[in-house]
Amino acid sequence: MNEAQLRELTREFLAKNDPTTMDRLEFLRARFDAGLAWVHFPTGLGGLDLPREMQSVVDEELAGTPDNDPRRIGIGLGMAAPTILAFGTEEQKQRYLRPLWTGEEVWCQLFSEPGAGSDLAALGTRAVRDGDDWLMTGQKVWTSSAHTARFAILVARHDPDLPKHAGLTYFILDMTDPGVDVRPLRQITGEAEFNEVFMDNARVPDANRLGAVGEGWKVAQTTLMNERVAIGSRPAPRDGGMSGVVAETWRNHPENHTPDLHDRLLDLWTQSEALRLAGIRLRQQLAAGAPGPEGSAMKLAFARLAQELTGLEVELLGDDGLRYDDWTLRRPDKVDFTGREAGYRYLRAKGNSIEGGTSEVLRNIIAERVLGLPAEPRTDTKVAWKDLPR
Amino acid sequence: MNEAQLRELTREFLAKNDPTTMDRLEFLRARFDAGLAWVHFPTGLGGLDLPREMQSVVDEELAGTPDNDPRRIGIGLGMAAPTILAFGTEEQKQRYLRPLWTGEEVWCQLFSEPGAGSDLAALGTRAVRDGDDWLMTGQKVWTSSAHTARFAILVARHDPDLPKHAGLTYFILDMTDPGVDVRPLRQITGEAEFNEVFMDNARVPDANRLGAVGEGWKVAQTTLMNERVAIGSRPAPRDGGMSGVVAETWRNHPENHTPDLHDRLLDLWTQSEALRLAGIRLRQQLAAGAPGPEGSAMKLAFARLAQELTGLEVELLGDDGLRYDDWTLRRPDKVDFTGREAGYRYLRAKGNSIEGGTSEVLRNIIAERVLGLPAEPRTDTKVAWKDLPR
Amino acid sequence: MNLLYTDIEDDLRASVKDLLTDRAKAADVIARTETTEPYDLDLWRRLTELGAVSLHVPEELGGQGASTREVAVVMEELGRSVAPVPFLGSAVLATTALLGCKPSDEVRSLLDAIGSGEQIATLAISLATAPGSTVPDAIRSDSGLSGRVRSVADALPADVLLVPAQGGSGLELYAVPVAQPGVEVTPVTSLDLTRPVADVTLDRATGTLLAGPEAAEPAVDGALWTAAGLLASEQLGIAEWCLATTVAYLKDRHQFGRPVGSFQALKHRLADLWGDLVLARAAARNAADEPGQLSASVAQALCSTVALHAAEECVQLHGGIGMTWEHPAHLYLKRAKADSIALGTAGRHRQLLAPHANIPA
Amino acid sequence: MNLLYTDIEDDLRASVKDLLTDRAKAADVIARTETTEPYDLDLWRRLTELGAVSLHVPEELGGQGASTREVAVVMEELGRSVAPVPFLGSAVLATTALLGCKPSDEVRSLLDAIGSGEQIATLAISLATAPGSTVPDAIRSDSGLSGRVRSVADALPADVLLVPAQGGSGLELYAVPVAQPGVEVTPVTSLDLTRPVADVTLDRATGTLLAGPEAAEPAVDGALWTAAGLLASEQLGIAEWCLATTVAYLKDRHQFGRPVGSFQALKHRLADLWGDLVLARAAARNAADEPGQLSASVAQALCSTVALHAAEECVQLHGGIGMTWEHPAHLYLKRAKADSIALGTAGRHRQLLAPHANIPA
Repeated sequence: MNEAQLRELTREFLAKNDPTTMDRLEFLRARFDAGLAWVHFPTGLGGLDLPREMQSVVDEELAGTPDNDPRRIGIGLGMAAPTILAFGTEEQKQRYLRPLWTGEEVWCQLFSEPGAGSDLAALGTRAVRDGDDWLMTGQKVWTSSAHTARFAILVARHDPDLPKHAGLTYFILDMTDPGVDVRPLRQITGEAEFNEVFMDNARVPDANRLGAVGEGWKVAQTTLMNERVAIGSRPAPRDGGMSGVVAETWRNHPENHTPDLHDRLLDLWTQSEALRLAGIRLRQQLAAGAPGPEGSAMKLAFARLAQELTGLEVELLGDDGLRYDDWTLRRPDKVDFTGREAGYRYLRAKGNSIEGGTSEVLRNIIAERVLGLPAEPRTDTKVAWKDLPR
Repeated sequence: MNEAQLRELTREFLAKNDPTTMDRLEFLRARFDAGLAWVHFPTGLGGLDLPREMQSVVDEELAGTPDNDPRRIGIGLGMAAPTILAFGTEEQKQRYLRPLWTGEEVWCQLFSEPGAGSDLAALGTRAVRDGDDWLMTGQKVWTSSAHTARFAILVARHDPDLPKHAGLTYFILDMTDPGVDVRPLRQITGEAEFNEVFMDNARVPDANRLGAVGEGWKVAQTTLMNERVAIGSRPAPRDGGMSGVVAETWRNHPENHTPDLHDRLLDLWTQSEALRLAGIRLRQQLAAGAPGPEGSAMKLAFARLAQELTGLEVELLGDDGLRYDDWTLRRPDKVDFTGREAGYRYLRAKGNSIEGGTSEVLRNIIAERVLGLPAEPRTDTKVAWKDLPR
Repeated sequence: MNLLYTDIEDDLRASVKDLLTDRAKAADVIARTETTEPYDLDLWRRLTELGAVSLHVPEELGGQGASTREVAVVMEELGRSVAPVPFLGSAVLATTALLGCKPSDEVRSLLDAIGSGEQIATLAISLATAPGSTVPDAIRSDSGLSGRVRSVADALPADVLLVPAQGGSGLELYAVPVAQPGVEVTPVTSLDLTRPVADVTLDRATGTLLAGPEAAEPAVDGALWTAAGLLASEQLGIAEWCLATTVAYLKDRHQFGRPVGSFQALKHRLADLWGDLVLARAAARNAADEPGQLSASVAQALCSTVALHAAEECVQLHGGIGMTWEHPAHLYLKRAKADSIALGTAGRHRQLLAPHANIPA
Repeated sequence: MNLLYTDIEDDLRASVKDLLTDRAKAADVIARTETTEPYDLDLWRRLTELGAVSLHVPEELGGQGASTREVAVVMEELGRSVAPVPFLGSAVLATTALLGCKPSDEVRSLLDAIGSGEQIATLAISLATAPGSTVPDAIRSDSGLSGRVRSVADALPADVLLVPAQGGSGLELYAVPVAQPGVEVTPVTSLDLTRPVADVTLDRATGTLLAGPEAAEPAVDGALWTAAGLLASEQLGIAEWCLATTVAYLKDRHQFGRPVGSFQALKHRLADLWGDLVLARAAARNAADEPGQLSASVAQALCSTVALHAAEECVQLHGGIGMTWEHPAHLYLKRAKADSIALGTAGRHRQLLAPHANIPA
């Protein structure tokens, strides 16, 4: 199918399904069934087996129609869906992808643990076989959407006697299971975007295993690769990001201008502009079918610039920089940098170099995979997980 | 002996030895023999067994008399002498220390090799026993004063089958031996402060061994510890260092002032002032008998500030910053930052973070010895030197 | 010049540290921040009992007859514990301003009351005010004291405000009791949870004149300079806590089968931070030993940046745990950030150094 | 907007790279710097044969009819090799200034001569001049051209100087042949060994008027802006060489029984450098694709800093060997440092960006 045919198909769909009269959910379900959800997915699973870039044709045609609120279900769309597609059984794909995409079922991700952050493969949540089921026991952390999620993608350890990477298996967990306890995890901003999730013999049917037993690390890599792609390729107009916000604050506070703040702000503005250009360049590479590793550099730079810009903003505010908008423990659906004030932005941005892979781990990855520098000597990959120092 | 007595003794010495009429060298020899060379050395070896701090009394009283040109013989004074004192036989001490101190015999240091820089213990210069002598073969590098030196302190490998640290022995090498070839090593500044030294069966009597066979690493540690102390405790008046030089350039070039250079210069000036205060504080600690590891921090900061200040100076000069004073291959006796122009200072300062221990190695040392952070896994300390990857 | 700590200072530090270790535990400090009593006035009372609140007040004025050196030691420890006590406002800003006034009966009795802990005072000026600038004249003294000052440190628990006010012939300084109808102290949700600021509104309030136009400006500006210099010691304490806590955590925390603190990239960052602290300590000690504009600006320009960098590294190197409310790292980050604005930013102090360094713009 | 490299550009790069790999080996480049012929005019001739010297000259003016995009690709490769050829002076500054003049016969024939390599030209203006400032008027045109310009890039091998001169009614631009009694080009010992500057002194020299007051200023300023934008590509090439060379060395060099490149602190620094290059490449390509003040200043502010940082890291991470004359790292350090001054420092370009960013002082 070429672009013109896809555009025609989309118009036909719209002619038959009038979003102004139809129930929102019905419209989304129909869109999925028509293969217009994510055109690069297989036919029958919301797609049409087309190249990913052609999605923009559909999006153009359907602009203004009800969407699935992608920021609310980002983890499902960005991480669970590609993993289910890659490793799921036919039954799993049929069961999960449609309500995932329509937003009827929210997903969360149970990977990180208090003792396994950067070193994800060290995780200790146990999966113990019990007849046709598995029983999960352990603690996960930094889980966004856990309190709204119906399902979770979960990596757990089925065999502590194997080396760390080999003893892992990947599951789909029903978050309504009585063995699952979700507690808000309060951050330095005062709010609780994230959760801790405690599992005490939470039950998962073996049918909800994703990939083979012992294949958990490989499956998780697919999930994480999709997370990195998702973060790295955000588009932005000039001054559409943090540099625009801080430049506006600058213009509103001439009384606090100093030569050093001016030069620093211009420097950060320049770097932000270059980051924006790098994003454009990366999307041009993707469009040309030549993706590169530049997304990692962009994530590093994004985190650094967000932190420096927001730090400068608080300093620039002087008197007002000593204030904060609200410390109340809130549970927001999504991060909102611009709906809050400078102090919040400053504190929240500290997370940018930790979430989705710390900047330190990212530098290791760049050094080894992009620059080809030798790995450090490893002592933890061959021994049984249970014998590792921790 | 207390301070007053030492002062009295010095005055008596001066009364008996009139530097205005006496031959310079005779005066220095007499001073050595009177124990007024380095009072913390033993009596009979130029000292009086006094605390090191009391040297200042002598220096005050003898101010203006001929000195031994300490910058020209710095390696002898700072490195060879304390090592000979600590590990030398009585004969060695009697033979070497007096002409070393008077400057009649210049010393150099043969440690670093092309393949063994930060990892000094990996050095490969071979010492092969030959009757009562040893034959040295190998290449040393970054040797200052090698072309003026009569003697060298030398670490060489007597047994390649032992692990790297265990196979080393420490020697005194006569630089006039026909097996020694000194070649200038030209630097990026154009000049050659340093040399490469090639040894081809250079002969060293076993009597010139310093410490036991296999004790070379331990002896070298003493040498290097003294090097670090020497570099870390230089005193300086405010603006006496690089910040003063660059501030003067700033004042002379108002036409090139920009807000960013102004703020950067003030920042570097402030840090330089803090470094100066840290030096005062460290000397106060030493005087109070409580030395600390702060000298390492000062060396790091000194190198960084010298590089940033000289970099700023060249930038500030604009038009003139595009010029250089002289690329001629010269062989200076000592480093002279102020006798040359900005471009030279900029290039020469690049060496500050390499010579005397790279900033990287210094950070390792601080992290492990000062902060007590765990060492990295080592793979090179137990195997025979000859089997190490290189 | 003595940049070391004397034995007396070591003893003082030990007493203060004992008290704080006991009474300002991190979990309690965090818990208190959201109560209606953000200041720990019981702890404050104990500090006054140690004599720690009137250290640089001469003995003839009822103080300990020590110097800013000893005050600085207390600031270090308070920085290290981020204990919620009104030391900066009462023992530093207000006390130093009073010491800059002619020692009238009013001044003497206020110094007594502050030192004994009977009264808490602060200087009614925005904490963001840099020394060396014109003292703001938000308050006017014609027909009672009226006006508004924003973001005043330690105003919340204050019994008395020292109010710089614009009178007919110049700046004046008044002591204004808070307990009167014309004074309103409005709590402000503050970035710094352990030293919240408040807004002060005066509406025909009454006060006692402490200094007239000839003395008020130097008294207030002098207090700001002294406070700026001493704040560097608080920043040093913050930075030291952040480094020590991070080092301890990284020795303990394992990832990839190794202590995280054995990874060289982190070791180098911590070594650099330790190096920054060596410079910061020298600068802070110098400001405490020889108070003055040069020493204060050098110390502020440096320590302000070092403390903030240390706190930011502390949060980052703790990984996720450093981002949580339950770990105390955020208290230090918030204090360090507020301190980087307080009494002049590093950039302002660099500009203030230009004439001293003979580096004109 | 296209920030990628086209196939045509890849082909062009391959030809230039082949030539440079063959004819500008590091040891030869170092050796040449101290000879009486610091420029490699044989290499220059071969570059002209490739058409690389008249890329952005329209076909109707005898050029290749390409754009600054292609010129930028050549600049990248010349940066990567620090080859001593007068490309910046002749193919960029002089050529662009000529393209800003009315295409008179003189202009056409000069463009022809430059593109063919028959003549080398440069713009007689200090290399440290930032665009957007008033063009310096060191030369006056009354009764012959007289005056002195310091630190002119690529003047040493030049046959013709394009001289901005102050005339009776404004700036004028002249073509001044070097081979005449009134022109003196004095070699200057230069920081940059592979693009030495020279001083130009005119004493009643004769020249051909290329542009009068209405066109000279925009022609000259336009050349400076274009050159500044393109210099970013040279800086990109420098930075890429420095990173690649350092990575290769650290993979090979062993210390402590391991490749030095396996030490995490160094890996992180190189990863950061690579990240800087991702941004620098985007900025440099943008300046080549859409030449203009905004794109040039963004590219200069960024690439200038990145190239210098890359060169400094290259020297440092090579340890002692990087400090030697025989290793080529110093050539890149010197070029990067000179480039950081050339055509406006990063700080100047940030100031120039203020109105574009709407960030007033």
